[in-house]
Amino acid sequence: MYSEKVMEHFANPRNVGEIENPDGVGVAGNPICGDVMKLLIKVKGDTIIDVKFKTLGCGAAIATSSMVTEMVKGKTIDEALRISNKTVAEALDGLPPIKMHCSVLAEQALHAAVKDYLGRKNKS
Amino acid sequence: MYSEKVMEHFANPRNVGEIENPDGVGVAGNPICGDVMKLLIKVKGDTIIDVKFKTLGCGAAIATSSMVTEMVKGKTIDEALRISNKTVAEALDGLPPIKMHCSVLAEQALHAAVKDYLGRKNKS
Amino acid sequence: MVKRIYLDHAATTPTDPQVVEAMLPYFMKAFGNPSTLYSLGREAKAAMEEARDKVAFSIGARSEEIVFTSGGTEANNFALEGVTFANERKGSHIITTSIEHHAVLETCKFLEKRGFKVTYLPVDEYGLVYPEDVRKAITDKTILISVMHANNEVGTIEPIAEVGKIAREKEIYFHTDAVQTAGAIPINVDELNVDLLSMSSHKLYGPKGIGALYIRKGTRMIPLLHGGEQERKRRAGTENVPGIIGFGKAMEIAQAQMEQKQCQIANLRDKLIKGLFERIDGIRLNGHPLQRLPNNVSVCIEGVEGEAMLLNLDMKGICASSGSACTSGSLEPSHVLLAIGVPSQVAHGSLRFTLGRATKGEDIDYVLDVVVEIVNKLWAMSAV
Amino acid sequence: MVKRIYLDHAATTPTDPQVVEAMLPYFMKAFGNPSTLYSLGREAKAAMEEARDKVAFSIGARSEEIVFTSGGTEANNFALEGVTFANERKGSHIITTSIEHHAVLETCKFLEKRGFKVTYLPVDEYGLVYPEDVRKAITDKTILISVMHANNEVGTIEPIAEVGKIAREKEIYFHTDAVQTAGAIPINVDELNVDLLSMSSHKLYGPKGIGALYIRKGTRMIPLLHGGEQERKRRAGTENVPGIIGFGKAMEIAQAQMEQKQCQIANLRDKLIKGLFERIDGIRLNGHPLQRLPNNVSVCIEGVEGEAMLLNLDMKGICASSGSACTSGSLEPSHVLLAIGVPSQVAHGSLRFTLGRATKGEDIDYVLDVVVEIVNKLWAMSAV
Ligand SMILES: Cc1ncc(COP(=O)(O)O)c(C=O)c1O
Ligand SMILES: Cc1ncc(COP(=O)(O)O)c(C=O)c1O
Repeated sequence: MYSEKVMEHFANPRNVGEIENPDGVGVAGNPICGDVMKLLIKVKGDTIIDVKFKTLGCGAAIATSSMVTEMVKGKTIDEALRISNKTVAEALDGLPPIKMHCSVLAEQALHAAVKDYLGRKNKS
Repeated sequence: MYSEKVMEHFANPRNVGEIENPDGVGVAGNPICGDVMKLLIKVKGDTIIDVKFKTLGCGAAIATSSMVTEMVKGKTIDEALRISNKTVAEALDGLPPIKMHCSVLAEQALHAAVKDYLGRKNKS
Repeated sequence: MVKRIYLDHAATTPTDPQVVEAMLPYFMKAFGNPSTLYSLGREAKAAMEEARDKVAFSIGARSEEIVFTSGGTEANNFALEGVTFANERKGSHIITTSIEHHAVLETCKFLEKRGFKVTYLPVDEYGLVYPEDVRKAITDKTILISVMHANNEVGTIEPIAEVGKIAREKEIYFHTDAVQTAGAIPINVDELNVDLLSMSSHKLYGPKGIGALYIRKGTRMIPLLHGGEQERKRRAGTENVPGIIGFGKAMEIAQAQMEQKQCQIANLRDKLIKGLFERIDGIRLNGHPLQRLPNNVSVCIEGVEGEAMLLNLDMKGICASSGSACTSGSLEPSHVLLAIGVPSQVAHGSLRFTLGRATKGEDIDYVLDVVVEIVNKLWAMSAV
Repeated sequence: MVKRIYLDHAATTPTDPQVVEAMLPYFMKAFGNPSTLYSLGREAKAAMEEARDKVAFSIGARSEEIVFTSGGTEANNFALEGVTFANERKGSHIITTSIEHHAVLETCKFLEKRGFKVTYLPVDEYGLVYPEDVRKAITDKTILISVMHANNEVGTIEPIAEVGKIAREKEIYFHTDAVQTAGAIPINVDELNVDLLSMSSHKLYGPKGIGALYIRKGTRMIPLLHGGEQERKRRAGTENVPGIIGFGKAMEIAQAQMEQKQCQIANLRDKLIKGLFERIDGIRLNGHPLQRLPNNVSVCIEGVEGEAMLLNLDMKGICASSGSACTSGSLEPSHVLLAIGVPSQVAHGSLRFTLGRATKGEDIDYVLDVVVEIVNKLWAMSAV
C-alpha cells in the first residue's frame, strides 16, 4: 500500500518535537477526523532555519509531516509557500488515493505556520 | 445414487429376451419419455412359468424390469397382480425418488401382460 | 482395478499438479487476509494481484477489469443481475439464447419474475445463433445481450464477434459465457467486442470454487454480493486467496500449452467421431461439424438411453456424460438438444465425450470398442 | 527476521495442516464433479456429504439443512435476499441492528433500493441489542429479523436465544450471522431459536472461499445463485469439493478442541486486557466485559491513531487490526464503535487483538511490552 519512502519516513520520522519560541506555528486537521498536524518554524532573515512537527495521525500523516519538514528546512519563505501537497506526495514516491488528504494537511500546516510567521512579523 | 442391488440387476439383468407364443404381453412407457418396457409371460394352469422382458431405458428401468421378472416367476396370476411398484422398489433396496416412475412402469407392464393373458383366456 | 479413462472434461478437470503446488503456500504460510495492512496480508494481496494479471493477460484485458467470483455460475449471475439492476432506468429488456447454460437461463427467469422481459433466441440445427436475429430482437428497451461463447453440451462455437459488433453499434452491454472456452481456445475481449465475460477455473485444470468475470472499464453495474470493499467494491467477501493463485497459475499453463493442445485434442476428437460413425448405425452428431470446441464429441444414438450407457461405460472405467452434468439428475431431455431440433426419443440417447490434455490415441481405441459393445448389448435388450 | 505473532484471527486464520491434508486428494485424484453419476463423481459426492454431516452436527442441525456457499458474505446475502424475495407477498419489513457486518448492512441497503423497509436497531454502550427493542420494532409487515451472534469488532455476544423466542412467537424468520462464533463457542440452532445461520470456514482454521448457510427445514426462500440443481436446488454452481471437505474437517477439529481452547484463549485474553489497563492511561475496553468472544480484545487508546499503531506493530512482527479488516481501507471510524457511543476522536485510536489456538502466554507478554513502547512513542509525537 505505502511506498518504501513513506514507510521509511514513518519508521524514522525526521524533526519530531517542539521549538522553544517558534517564529511560526501552524495546525491543520482535527482529532474528530483522526489527523492533527502541528508545524513549528524558526526563521532567520528570509530562511527557515529550523522546523519541527508533532502529529497525531495515520502512517501517511506522520510520513508527510516528516517529509515536509525535510523539504522546508533551509528554504526561503517564498520557496516554502510554493510547496504544495502534490510536491510532498511526489517526494514520498506517491501516496494511495485515499491518503492524499494527508498531504493536503501537510501543505495546510506548513502554509499556516508561514502565514503565522508573516502575521507576527507584520505586527512587530 | 443407486443401491447395490439395483446396480447388480442392471449389470446382470435376468430374463432378458423374447418368448415364442407368449400367453400374455404387456408394454408400458413410450420412447418420447425415454423408457419403454415390454413384458412377456407364459402361463400354465394358474402359474406364471416363464417371463421375459425387453426394455429401452435408464439403469432403474432395466433393473426394475429384471427384478419384476424374478419376482413374478412361479407366482400365480393372483399373486402377480398383487405385486406393486412399491414391492419392486423395496426388493431393489429402494430407488431414488426421481426414479420411482420406473417401478411404476414395471408394475404397469406386468399388470398389462397379466390382463392380456386374462383377456385372451376369456376369448378362447 | 479397471483402468480409468476420463472423458468428461466439460464437467470438470483434474487440478494440475503445478497448480496445487502454487496454491499450497497460501493455506498455512501466507494465509493473511489481503485486506489487512501488515506484511502477511500484503504478501497475499501481491500474489493475488499477480494472479489477476495472468487472468487478464490471457483474454487481452486489463487487470482492473477482472473480478474474481466463486465460479462460472456466480460470474453469470453477477453479469446479468449486476447490469440489469444498475440500468433498469434505461430499459428492462434482455436478449439471450435458448441454449445458454442454466446459470444464465435461471437468472433470466429470476429477472423475469422481477419485471424484466427476456427474449430467448432460437438456434439452427447446428446450435448456431444468427447475429441478424439478435439485431432484430433489439428494442429501445434492450439493456443487455448475453450469448455464450461455446455451448457446453453440443460444443458449437457462436459468432460472438459479430453479435458484439451489433451490440456495440446499438450501445447495448454484451456478455458472453466463456466457461467452456477460456483456456481452451484463444480469447480477446476486444476482438470479441464483449463488455462482460465469464470464466470458471475448474474447467481449465484449476481448482473448483473460483472463477472470474471480466467487466470492461466503464460498464455500469452493481455488485451481486454486498458487503466489504474487496475487489474494488465490486465483489464483497474475504478473497479465496489459494483459489485465486491456483486459477492464475492454471490460466498461465493453459495459455502456454493452448496452441499445441488445441490441435492434439481436436485430432483425437475427430478420430473418435469418425470411429463412432463407422461402427454404429443410427448415430447423429450434435452441434456444428466444424465450428465446435476442440474437445467435444456429442452424439445421439437411436434405441439406447443415455444413463444406461453411462453406467455401462462407468463399469468399464470410462467417464462420460449425457447432456450436461447439471441435468443428469432430471428426466427431461436436455434443453439444448431440443433447441437444435433433436426429437425427444432420440435426445434420450445422447452421449457426450469431452477430451482433455491427457487423452491418448489408445484411449480413443478402447472407448470405441467399449461403446460398440455396450450399444449392441443395449440394442439387444431394447423393447423398441 | 523478527518473530511473528498473529493476533488477527477474526480477520482470518491459518488453515490447519490436517485440513490441508484432508483436502489434497480432491484436487487431482477424486476430482470428479459431484453431479455426475460415474464412480469418480460419486466418490466426491460421498465425501462432500460426509463434510456436510460434520458441519450440521456441530450446530445441532440436520444435514439437509446445510447449504454450502462461497463464504460468510454469500451466506448473509443469501439469507437476506433469499427470504425477503420469497416472502414479499407477506410483507416488506426487515429488522436488523446497527452493528452488523457490512455483508448484512450492504445487503439491507440493496434491499431498501428494491422497495424493502429496514429498521436498524441501536445497541447499548456494550454493543448489546435489547430483545424488547426487537419486539417493539415488529410490525405486521415484518418478514425477517437478522441479528449477529457475536460482533466481529468489539466481540459482544448477543442474546440470540431471547430474540429468537420473540421471532418464533411472532412467526417471523430469524437469521443470525455466526461467522465469528461457529467453531469458537457452542452453537445449537434449536436452543438459539434461529431459522438461518451463517458460517465461514476461514474463520475457523478451514480454507478461504467456502462457508455455509443453515436453513431450517420448511423455511421459504429462493436461491441467490441461479443455475444448476446443486445443493438440492438451493445454490447453483459446481461444488467446491476440496473447500467443502476442508471446511468439514476444520469444523470437526474445532468441535473436538472447543472446550479446552475456549478456556485457554479466554485466559490469555484476560491477561492481555489486564496488562493493557495496568500499563496504559486513557484506555477503554470496547464491547461487553463478560458477554464477549473468548478471543477478542478491543480497546481504544486516546491520543493515538489506529493505523499508525498497526504499522508499528507490524514492524515488530505483530499482526493486529483497527476496526474490522474490511474497513481498514476507509477513513470513517468504524460504524460499530460509533454505534456503541465511542466519540470519533477516540474511535480513531481503536485496536483489536484477536487471539487464536496457537497464541501463547509469552506472546502476550511480548505484545504488552511492544504496545506500551509504541503508544509512548506516538504520544510523544502527538500534536494533541
Ligand atoms: C457454459 C457454462 N456456463 C457456466 C457453467 C457454470 O460454471 P460453475 O459450475 O463453475 O459455476 C458451466 C459449467 O458447469 C458451463 O459449462
Ligand atoms: C461477523 C462477520 N460476518 C460476515 C463476515 C464475512 O465473511 P467472509 O469474509 O467469509 O465472506 C465476516 C468476516 O469478514 C464477519 O466477521
